[in-house]
Amino acid sequence: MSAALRRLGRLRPTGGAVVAVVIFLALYAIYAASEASAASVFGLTNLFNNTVVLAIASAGLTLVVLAGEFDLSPIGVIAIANVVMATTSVGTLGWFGALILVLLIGAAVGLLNGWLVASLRLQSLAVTIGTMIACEGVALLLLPAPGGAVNQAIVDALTGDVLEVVPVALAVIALVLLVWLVLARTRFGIAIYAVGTDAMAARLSGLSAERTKLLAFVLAGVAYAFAGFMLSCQTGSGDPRASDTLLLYMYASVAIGGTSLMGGRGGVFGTLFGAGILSVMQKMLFALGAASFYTSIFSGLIMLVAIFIGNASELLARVRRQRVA
Amino acid sequence: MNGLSVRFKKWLRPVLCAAGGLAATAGFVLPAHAQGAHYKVFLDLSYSGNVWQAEAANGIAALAHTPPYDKEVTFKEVISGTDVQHQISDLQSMIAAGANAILFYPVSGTGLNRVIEQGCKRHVLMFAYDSSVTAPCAYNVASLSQGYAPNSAQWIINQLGGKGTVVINHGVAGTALTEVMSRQLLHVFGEYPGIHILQFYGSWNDAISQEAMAKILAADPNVDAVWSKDGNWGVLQALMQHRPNRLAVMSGQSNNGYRLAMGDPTLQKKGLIGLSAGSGPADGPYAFKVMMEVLTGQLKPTGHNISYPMPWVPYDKIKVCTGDSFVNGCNVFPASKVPASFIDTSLDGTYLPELNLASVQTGAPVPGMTIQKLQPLRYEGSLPGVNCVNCKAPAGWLDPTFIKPTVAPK
Amino acid sequence: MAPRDTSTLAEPMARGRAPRVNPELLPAAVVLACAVLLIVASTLLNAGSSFVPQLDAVLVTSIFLVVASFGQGLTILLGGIDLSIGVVVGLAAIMVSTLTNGSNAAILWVVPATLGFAAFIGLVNGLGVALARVPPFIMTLASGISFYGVGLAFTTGLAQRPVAPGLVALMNARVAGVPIPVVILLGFVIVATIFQNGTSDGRKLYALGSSPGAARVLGLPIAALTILVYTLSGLCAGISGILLAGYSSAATIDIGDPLLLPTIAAVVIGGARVVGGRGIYLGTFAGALFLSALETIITVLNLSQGVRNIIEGAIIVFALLLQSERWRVARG
Amino acid sequence: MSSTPPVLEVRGISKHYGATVALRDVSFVLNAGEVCGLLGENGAGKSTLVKTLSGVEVPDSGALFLAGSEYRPRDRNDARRQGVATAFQELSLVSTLSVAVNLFLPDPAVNRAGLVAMRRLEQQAARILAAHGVSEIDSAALVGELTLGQRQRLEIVRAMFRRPRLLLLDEPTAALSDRDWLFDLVGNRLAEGAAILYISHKLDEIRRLCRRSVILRNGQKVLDRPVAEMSDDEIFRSMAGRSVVERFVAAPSAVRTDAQPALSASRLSGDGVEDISFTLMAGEILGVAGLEGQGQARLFRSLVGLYPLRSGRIEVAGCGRMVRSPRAARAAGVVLVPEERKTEGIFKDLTTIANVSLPAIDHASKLHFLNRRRERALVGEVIGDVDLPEHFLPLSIAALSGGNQQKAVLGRALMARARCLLLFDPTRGVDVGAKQSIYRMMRAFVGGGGAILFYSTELDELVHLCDRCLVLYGNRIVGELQGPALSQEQVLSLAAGHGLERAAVSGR
Repeated sequence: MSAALRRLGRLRPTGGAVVAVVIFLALYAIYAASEASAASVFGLTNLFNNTVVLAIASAGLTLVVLAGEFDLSPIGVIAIANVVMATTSVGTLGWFGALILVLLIGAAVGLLNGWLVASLRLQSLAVTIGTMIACEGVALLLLPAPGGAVNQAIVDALTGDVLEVVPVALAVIALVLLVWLVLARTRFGIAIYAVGTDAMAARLSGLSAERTKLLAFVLAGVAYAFAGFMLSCQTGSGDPRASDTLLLYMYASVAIGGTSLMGGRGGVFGTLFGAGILSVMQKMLFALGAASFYTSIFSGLIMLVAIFIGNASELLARVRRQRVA
Repeated sequence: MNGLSVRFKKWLRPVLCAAGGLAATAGFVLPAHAQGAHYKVFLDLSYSGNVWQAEAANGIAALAHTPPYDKEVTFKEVISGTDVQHQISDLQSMIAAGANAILFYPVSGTGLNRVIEQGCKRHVLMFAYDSSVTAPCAYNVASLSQGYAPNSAQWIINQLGGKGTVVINHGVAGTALTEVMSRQLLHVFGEYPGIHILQFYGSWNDAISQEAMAKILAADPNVDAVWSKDGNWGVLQALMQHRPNRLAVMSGQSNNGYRLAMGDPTLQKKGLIGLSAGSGPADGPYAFKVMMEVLTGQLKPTGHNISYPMPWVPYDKIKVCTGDSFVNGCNVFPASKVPASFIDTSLDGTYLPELNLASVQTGAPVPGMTIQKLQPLRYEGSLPGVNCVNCKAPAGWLDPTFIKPTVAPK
Repeated sequence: MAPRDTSTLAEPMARGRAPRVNPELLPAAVVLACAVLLIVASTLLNAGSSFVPQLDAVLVTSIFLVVASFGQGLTILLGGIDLSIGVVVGLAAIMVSTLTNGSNAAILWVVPATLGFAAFIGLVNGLGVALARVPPFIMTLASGISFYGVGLAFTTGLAQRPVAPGLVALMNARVAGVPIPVVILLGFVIVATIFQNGTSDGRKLYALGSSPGAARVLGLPIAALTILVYTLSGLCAGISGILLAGYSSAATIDIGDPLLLPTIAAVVIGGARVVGGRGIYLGTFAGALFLSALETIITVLNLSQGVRNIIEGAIIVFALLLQSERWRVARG
Repeated sequence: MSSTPPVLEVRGISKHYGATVALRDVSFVLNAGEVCGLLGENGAGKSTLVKTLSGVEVPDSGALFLAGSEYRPRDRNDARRQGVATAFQELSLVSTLSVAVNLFLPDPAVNRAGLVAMRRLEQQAARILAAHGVSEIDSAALVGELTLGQRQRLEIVRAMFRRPRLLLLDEPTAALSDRDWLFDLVGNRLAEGAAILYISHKLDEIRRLCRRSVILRNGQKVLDRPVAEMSDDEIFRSMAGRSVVERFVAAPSAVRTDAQPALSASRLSGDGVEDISFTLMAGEILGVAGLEGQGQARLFRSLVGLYPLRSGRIEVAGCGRMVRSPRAARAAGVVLVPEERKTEGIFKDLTTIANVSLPAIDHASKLHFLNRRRERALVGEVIGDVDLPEHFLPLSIAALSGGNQQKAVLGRALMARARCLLLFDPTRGVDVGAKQSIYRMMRAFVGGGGAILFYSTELDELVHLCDRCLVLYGNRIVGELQGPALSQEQVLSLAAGHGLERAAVSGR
């Protein structure tokens, strides 16, 4: 028992992560029970297509949050990535070239954020408001109105399914999870937790808070850009405003996933399910025929429920550990 | 009489269809579709909580519960908010739920194309209203190509005599509508070197427009004219507050308060020369009606971009109504009847006789009213990136169509 | 921020000079100066304009932000945050317009009712944060999203009603040439400042924000203070919403959304620290004015929205840079 | 000796922070196999020197030499690579990471894939801990779950196991009560030829371990001599710049047996508190002794309702009902001066005066409006009793030394009109001068009829200050010593868990 707890302890799931999985499964069960097509490949493909953008973006955000900072710029990055895809992926650059380009842009914005926050020690919660606004401006300059077109090849490839069984979006999410599981085991992964928990202690232990946070922001930026790439595949076109309302839901995913917004505790695993919860809930409520305003009422309540149970299970776990120790 | 004719029509429909050709409406489909058939119809709103959307939604709901539609459809309204992903998800849910037709206000002109195609593949009628989508298989109901922007711009120029400072209240940056209109406006005004332009983005929102306008008036006191779409009510407020005795030439939406002000001689003396035009909430109900006719096989449109005639009421055409609907040319209600922010273009005597004041305010059908015969359709010209892709805009789409310059550019 | 054992360097410095004025007044002053500079700049940019009307416009249009960000500032002082402000503003505006429905008589009960409701949302946040121990970021985000849904349920299919003319007049009239909103604004700033820096409760808030652990050991009424702060934040958002409804005489449910992020920006630009314990309301006020002035100058610039955004974002970052420099010096 | 260069040579280094001089032209050498003590009051620059040597801070001027070659560490890791390891005073452990990971930070071993193999790491860690005589710490546990003492052990082991040439120990016994463990380890390192710089306030430790000692004052080296040649008085004079011998004036006991007990606890039980009963009379200083982690922390916290108990009664003079919260405790006149000064003692962003006046802030204001003159007056009444210099009042308390911060915290306790103080190791990390003030304040407090429950890691304090002393072991009271029985040896043997039977004898 205690050994099992330890193994978990190494993966550092907060109680919340487990809770998120449970809630997700529960909601999906209700959804599937009331909507026949839920379990069909069509239904699943739609579900995960709706989830994938939020999931990837939130995964990136999780890195920054774990490192003890905030980032409000993702929607700006996503917007840029989307319009760049819509304007370049068909042209000479080709979809792959365009993908590389947007990832680089994401990294660049992340680097800027990281520099402002980690090196100049500006308060991330405020400074990333600035970068977000600026990024949206850039997106508007690149594509003043919705339009452009995304390379049909990837649009079809990335929104369909593999051999009529696995939605590509699901595969992509799984890939993100895999990347995280590797990352979490690297020195950088450990450093993120250390810095996010106690920057001073981390520094005295020889970790560089600056480098760690910088890298966290850069990786996050790349993730946002990749989310923008997936969004472009969803919509098959560019729209400088497509990501406007995503931000709050990204934080909701992170929180529901059991990552502490104080930093140092949580992980991407939970976040992915947090994102899943938000989109499956929308489907479920629709299937139940609930009036649409319930969607937002419920998103709020589910967040609280998740946090509640998360805290409770955290408490239990800690008590049990103390008994063990 | 009307009611009877409809009831008549309902009985005779199969016969007519069988007989063929006699139907007043263009084309028809197999009787199987018609008699006793029942349809699942969804309305997907994006923005919500503002007058424009509320009145459009109410009008649509009222129609949906007006005989014979009340028997023919199960109608469900969904609010998707302003998030593309969210609307995509809802549309998919509707398709999965076996919708026969979906009427939606698109958040994005292009972002929904893939889900729209999904719908079309599953033989779902996809209708967008007011704002258009570029998916070829979707139907758009709008009045964009009737050139509100260039004509109103020319109208303003005429009023100003070709020179003066004009404030342009653009809508939401990054939307096709705003982009098209901006290009048209700058083109038309650009012809006149005497016109000095200030511009801001009021986001089709009265509060934001009012704040911005207040700031502009503070910064540049000699504004002679303001062009806006939605949000012009806020603009008028700002004008009345900062320059109560020197109003301006205005072109904008059709809030009841605005139309009343336009008609008010004292304000006219103070310089308020107003034009109330542009697409109104009525294009929602109109789109619904067209969609229903297509769904029930009454109608077979020859094109996908259907035109809703653009309202156009200059200050000298203001006429106050006595009743609850726009009949014999009246086009504004007395202040006692509706709030100033009520949008008059949510009613339309000619194209939507089924609706009255109560129905667009509460969503309840007009008692005893039945669906009237649809006016023959007109079609929009194509605007690349707005209602079609790889298409060409008609020559001179930047120019005014029916307002002729009264002053020569100098 | 810089990891450093203060005790080693403190004593020598400690001897001698003791700051007479609150050191946090400095950033407030700096930001305020920047705001004024912006207004002057836009005056110079526009031939026909003069300073006073510009100042008027900035002050009047900044009042919503100034009021709302007081609440935000308090929550941030406790190391928390209030993300429900935008929604509360919208709900209050809708509520006040729907319930008054154009009648001045109704104001007497509608305004208190609206404020009560706004405060209630704040109270819910406070209870969640203080008693249920939900992190503020999440609690307020969740309650914001939920109550937005409630607002939708409340407004869907409801044709808009006019705001009571009394409120409209209040926001548009002038006394002795001064716009009434400006009078309200100044009054609010004075009251708020006194509360935050001149009362025992304000002092306790600083203590709690500075060191929750010590506050706990000392037995400060932590729960009560926290609840108080979030309730006040809701209340301020409510006031802001009512003023906004009065100003634009037409309310929509999303009318407050554009206010949320600026409240945070205003507080931080004003020199507050996101983890709590630092910052004065005059700073927040200066930050709010700064943002409003920035909006003004950008509005009157003849630029595409894209360029406007880039400039605005850059200037916000720049303002924060000023702050951080100040910190380096101030913190030795 | 002279042939081989010294392990460390510090040559005239200085360090400024803004206007503040932390180190001024400090020079000394440290040879292989030598422990050198580093003494100085808080604020003398010890920690800055340590940070400079550990590569955390860069000196403004001067040079460092390691075994003859110039030593200019870029950062902590560079320092570590060159064989310099440090156990910091403010422990540098990350609470959300496991013991194993912490032990190997910043560069835990990775496999070929560049991944950290937790299992292997934990086994290694367990081996290393065992090798350093630490058996009770589970290498897989999160550091956040360890007691302060365990963390300090971990910090020390972490510094030692890499076999550094130069070992810096900054207040290593601050939270440690069985110091022999440390002394043995130090011995081993010396045997291996390491050089050790040992920073401490505790003179007996210095005398026991160090042949030589360097003394800093206001950032300058004032003394560098063999310890044996110096008298305590000499050392303290050079530390404080004035003569303060750590002398415990044997004041007559102020215990008032007539009055009802100020605080009485009966059969307190809870998680980590086993059936504890005692009575604290007015005018009494009741000591509490125990190795770390014997339940003293929880006992103290539970007395003010900060730690939930399962059963038992706590009765406070003049207050009928049970104390369930710090608030209620304060109302009843019971105030805790907690262990963690930085996080639970001071309000770091407030001025010193605000820190002190806080409990009485409502008295200092009319209708909630602050009256700063009145506040000033109220504070003026107490700062005298704790020797807190007046000119510190307007400064941010963060700018004060540990000693003065502690004085402010005690002043606040007086401000709260406490009748009964619970002092948890109040002299930790406090310089000699401040200690004296604290002792005086305690005496005065009980003299005035107050009562004090007093836990300390320094036995001589307990022995000399207390009227009685409870000894904790395994979360329960194993003995109560007073009068002649109250000696360091007795306390130690009981605290170590030997002679539980003797407890009864010396009990009453």
